[in-house]
Amino acid sequence: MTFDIYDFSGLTQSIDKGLKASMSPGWTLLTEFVIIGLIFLIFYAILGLFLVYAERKVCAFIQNRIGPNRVGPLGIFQTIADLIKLLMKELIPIKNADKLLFNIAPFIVIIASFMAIAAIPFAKGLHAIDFNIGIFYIIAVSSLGVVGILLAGWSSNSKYSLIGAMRSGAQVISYELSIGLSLLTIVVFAGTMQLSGIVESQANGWWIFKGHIPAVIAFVVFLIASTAETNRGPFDLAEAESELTAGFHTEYSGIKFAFFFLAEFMNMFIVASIAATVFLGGWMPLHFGVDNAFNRIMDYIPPIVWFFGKTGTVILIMMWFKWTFPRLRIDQLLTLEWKYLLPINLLNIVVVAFLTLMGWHF
Amino acid sequence: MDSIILTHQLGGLLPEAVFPENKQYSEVIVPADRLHAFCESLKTTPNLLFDYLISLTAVDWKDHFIMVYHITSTKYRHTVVVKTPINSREHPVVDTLSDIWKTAEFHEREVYDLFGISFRNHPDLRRLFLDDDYGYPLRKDFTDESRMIVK
Amino acid sequence: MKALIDYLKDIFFGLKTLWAGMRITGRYFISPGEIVTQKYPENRDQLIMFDRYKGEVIMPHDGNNQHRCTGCGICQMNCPNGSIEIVTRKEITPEGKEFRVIDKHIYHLDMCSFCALCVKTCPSNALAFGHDFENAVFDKAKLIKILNKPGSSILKDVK
Amino acid sequence: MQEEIVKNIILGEDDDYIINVGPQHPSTHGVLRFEVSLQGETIKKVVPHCGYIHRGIEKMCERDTYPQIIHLTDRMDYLSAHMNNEAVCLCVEKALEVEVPERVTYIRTILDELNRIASHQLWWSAMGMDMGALTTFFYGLRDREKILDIFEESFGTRLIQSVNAPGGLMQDIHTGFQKRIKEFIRYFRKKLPEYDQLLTGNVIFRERTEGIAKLSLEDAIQYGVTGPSGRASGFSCDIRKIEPYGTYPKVDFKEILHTEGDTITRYKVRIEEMYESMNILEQLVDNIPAGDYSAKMKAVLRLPVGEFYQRVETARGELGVYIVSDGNKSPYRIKFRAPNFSNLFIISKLAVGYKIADLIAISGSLDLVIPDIDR
Repeated sequence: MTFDIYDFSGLTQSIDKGLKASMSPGWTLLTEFVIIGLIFLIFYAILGLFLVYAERKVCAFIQNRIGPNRVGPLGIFQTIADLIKLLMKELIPIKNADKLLFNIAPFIVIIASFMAIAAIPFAKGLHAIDFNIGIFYIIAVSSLGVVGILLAGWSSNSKYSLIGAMRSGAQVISYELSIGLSLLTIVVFAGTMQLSGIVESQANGWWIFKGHIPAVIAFVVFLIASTAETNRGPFDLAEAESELTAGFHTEYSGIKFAFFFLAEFMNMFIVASIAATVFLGGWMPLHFGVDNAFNRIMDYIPPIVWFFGKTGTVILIMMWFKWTFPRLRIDQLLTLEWKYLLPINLLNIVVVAFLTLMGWHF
Repeated sequence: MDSIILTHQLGGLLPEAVFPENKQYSEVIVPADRLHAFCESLKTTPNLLFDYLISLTAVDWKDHFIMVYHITSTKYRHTVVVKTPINSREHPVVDTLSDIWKTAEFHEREVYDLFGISFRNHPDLRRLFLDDDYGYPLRKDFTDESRMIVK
Repeated sequence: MKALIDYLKDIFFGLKTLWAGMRITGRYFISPGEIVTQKYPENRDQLIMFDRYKGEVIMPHDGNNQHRCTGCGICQMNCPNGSIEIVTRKEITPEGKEFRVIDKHIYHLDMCSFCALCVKTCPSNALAFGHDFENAVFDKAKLIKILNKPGSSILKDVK
Repeated sequence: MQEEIVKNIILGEDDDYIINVGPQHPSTHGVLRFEVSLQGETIKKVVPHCGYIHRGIEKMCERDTYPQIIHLTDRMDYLSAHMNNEAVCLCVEKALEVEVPERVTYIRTILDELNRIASHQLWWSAMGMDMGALTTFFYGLRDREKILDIFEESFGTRLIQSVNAPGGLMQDIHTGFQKRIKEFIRYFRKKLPEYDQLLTGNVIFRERTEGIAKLSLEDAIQYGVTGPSGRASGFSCDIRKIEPYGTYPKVDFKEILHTEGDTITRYKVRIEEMYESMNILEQLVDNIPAGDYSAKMKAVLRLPVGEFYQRVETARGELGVYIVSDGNKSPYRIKFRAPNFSNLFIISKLAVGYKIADLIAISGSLDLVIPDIDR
């Protein structure tokens, strides 16, 4: 069992109590909203900058390069310099574009990823909202991003953008199914949709270990489908820079482009953290057996480190995918989903339901 | 195949053809009005089978043009150079060979672009590289003082 | 049944080929010794060009500021791009003989294609290739160089 | 009438969804424009438009002397620069009936094959990049760098060597030339299987290329598609075998011939050619005979009156040089039968009915170099 000092619920509750003592419940709620919003905004900016830097370093090492190395030691301030550049760039107005939709599309994309991040438990007691239908909420919210992409492609009044947007629409709608079904296998195992409940259910072992082969299959399917869901390579058909120059964001510039760019990385973080939470035990330390020295040592590592470590590993795997594989074609993309992932997934769920019914999992 | 036998066979196809001296390949000069029929028989005659048009170009000899075709057979590996003089300078026209060798379509477009020689029955005779109002640069009397450095 | 086995085989074969690719990129990822990037401005000192490197055309001068160019104009004639211009002047020897002396050997680096025809055809070996490769400038006029140094003269033994 | 024309210009012939791939596009490798009519994502028609970098090399050649022409041909197919140079040299030597020293033919053949490997490496890099695997670009260029170092050590330049002159070479090879080539072969024999594991075997790559855009033998001959693209369809068009030049008659090598003609076969032919080129290099590199690096030539070359044709196999196909001489020091007319020019137009036949992503893969597998098309 983890130590109580790593439990954030005491801290959050004391803040809540303190606020309630000094103001009315309505104001308390508003204040908490603002605090959480600010925390997430800062978290978002830092994480986005870090992920962009990490991606550039990872791809550089894979490609026998050094990567960014000029701004700051090891180039760690490179992304800040990029951000400043993007902020200062001209926002090019597009002739004959649908101005309103063109301007709100980046916000829809980024708000969708903002909403999804709210439900993720970073450590014990450290999450914005603990829905009892957490997984359902995340699946619902993360698919909102595609609306933004479709709007961006359609309103730019560019042929490349339109093709990119249509591709993205077909892709996200199909892969939504696989994501949902692969998460459902663990829901069946855990018997709850609450993300904190799923994490608690892995106290004696992560689902990928104790869920037999079906959990591993579900994990692999989730990895593939989530890579596709976030429009990352080898499924980056919506951008496909060798075919469509830049796909749906061809006509965007400056900070609006940065929103799309940031949303891509944040979506990657979100799906990776879901994978970590659902399959790899979230903030739960690695435990073997019942009670031994190894488990104690693992307990000393704070849960937040566990969480980010697992998420980072999944992100690394997704980057590894992107920098190794060629891109799929649109029909192959749909074939992969409808002919391979979906049948496997359905079969998998049946097996899992059977296993759970018989009580054969640990 | 020996070039003498080849010359003999080519002479059989077209009696009025002229066979000038050429050290490398067999050469044949064909009048422009017989070119298409001659080339068609080059491709279809069983022991000739000239099925691969290597190169097609024109040479501007100031008072007339000469079309030069390098044709080879992928089966027998013999090569022939077919030449056709075009005497008009204002309206040079010659039959297209694009229905015999497809690659001629694009080489002919290039010749049309650079020499201004038109090809009868060509399916898609447009300029290939240059603007429509540009001159015909590979003609010897072409000058463009702003863009050409003459040494 | 056979279709099912083929289906599963497809999946496993596909995953295997994907893993083969990932193994290669993964191996490079964890072996920083394979990195080939050179940090350019920092490694200026270690950057030694090959002897025959063609950076630009130069006219070697010796310690007495003397070169070998007679101003014959063969390099100018042979240059395919017209990147060499030679300006000569007449001088009179003490004996009263008129002879040609190079005034300016103008070299347009911006037009040069490094075909080496000038260096090769020069009858008095007055030209050579320099190793300087940092030729980027902000003003195109800086790429037009005068190869003979001011006040230089021709070596005595050059015909 | 005029309204109709204007309407056609704006909308295309009918209400096709037309996108322009190029002239500024990440995957055309130069300034080439494909006007693509789409139905959904499926291609209905492809019309290539070229001429964006037409420099009039043939016209320029008419005012230059023969040694100067050689350095203009570099700028056609810059990835097979040495083969282009050699073609002109061989043609001039044939016209003048000059016997070049044996050393020269050996060195030229070695440079040919090095150039071919370097060109195929760049093609492999770019092909992977077109298909979305960006990492291949860096691996290919990393290995190509070793060849460019060989060139730089001996001739001072990297991409275009500018080492040929009528009658021989401009300068002799460096003493380290052979050692470096052997080192390179040892290195590249280790790296080339990685190319296969990374891309050739990859299931996504195979799915995207197998059976796509089949080029039949008849079409290959009809359109004059030569080089690896033609040989993938079974068109035996290797000039090194048909009209051997240089040291090729003395070398034991096989012409890579396949019959499938789809995108992956065009890919495989080039991969196998890299192996074959290394075989040729291994046979030649230790046997370079001693001797002069150039034959004795006159200062001003004047070709005899007549016409001369020379065929050479570049990395992309058959290059023909046709010189018409009137006895002057410049050619009266010079024509380059550029391999890419003939290879380009097959794309409007191949790509029809496939997806837009396939168009990129097809044009990648044809390995087009745009300056060679426009000249």
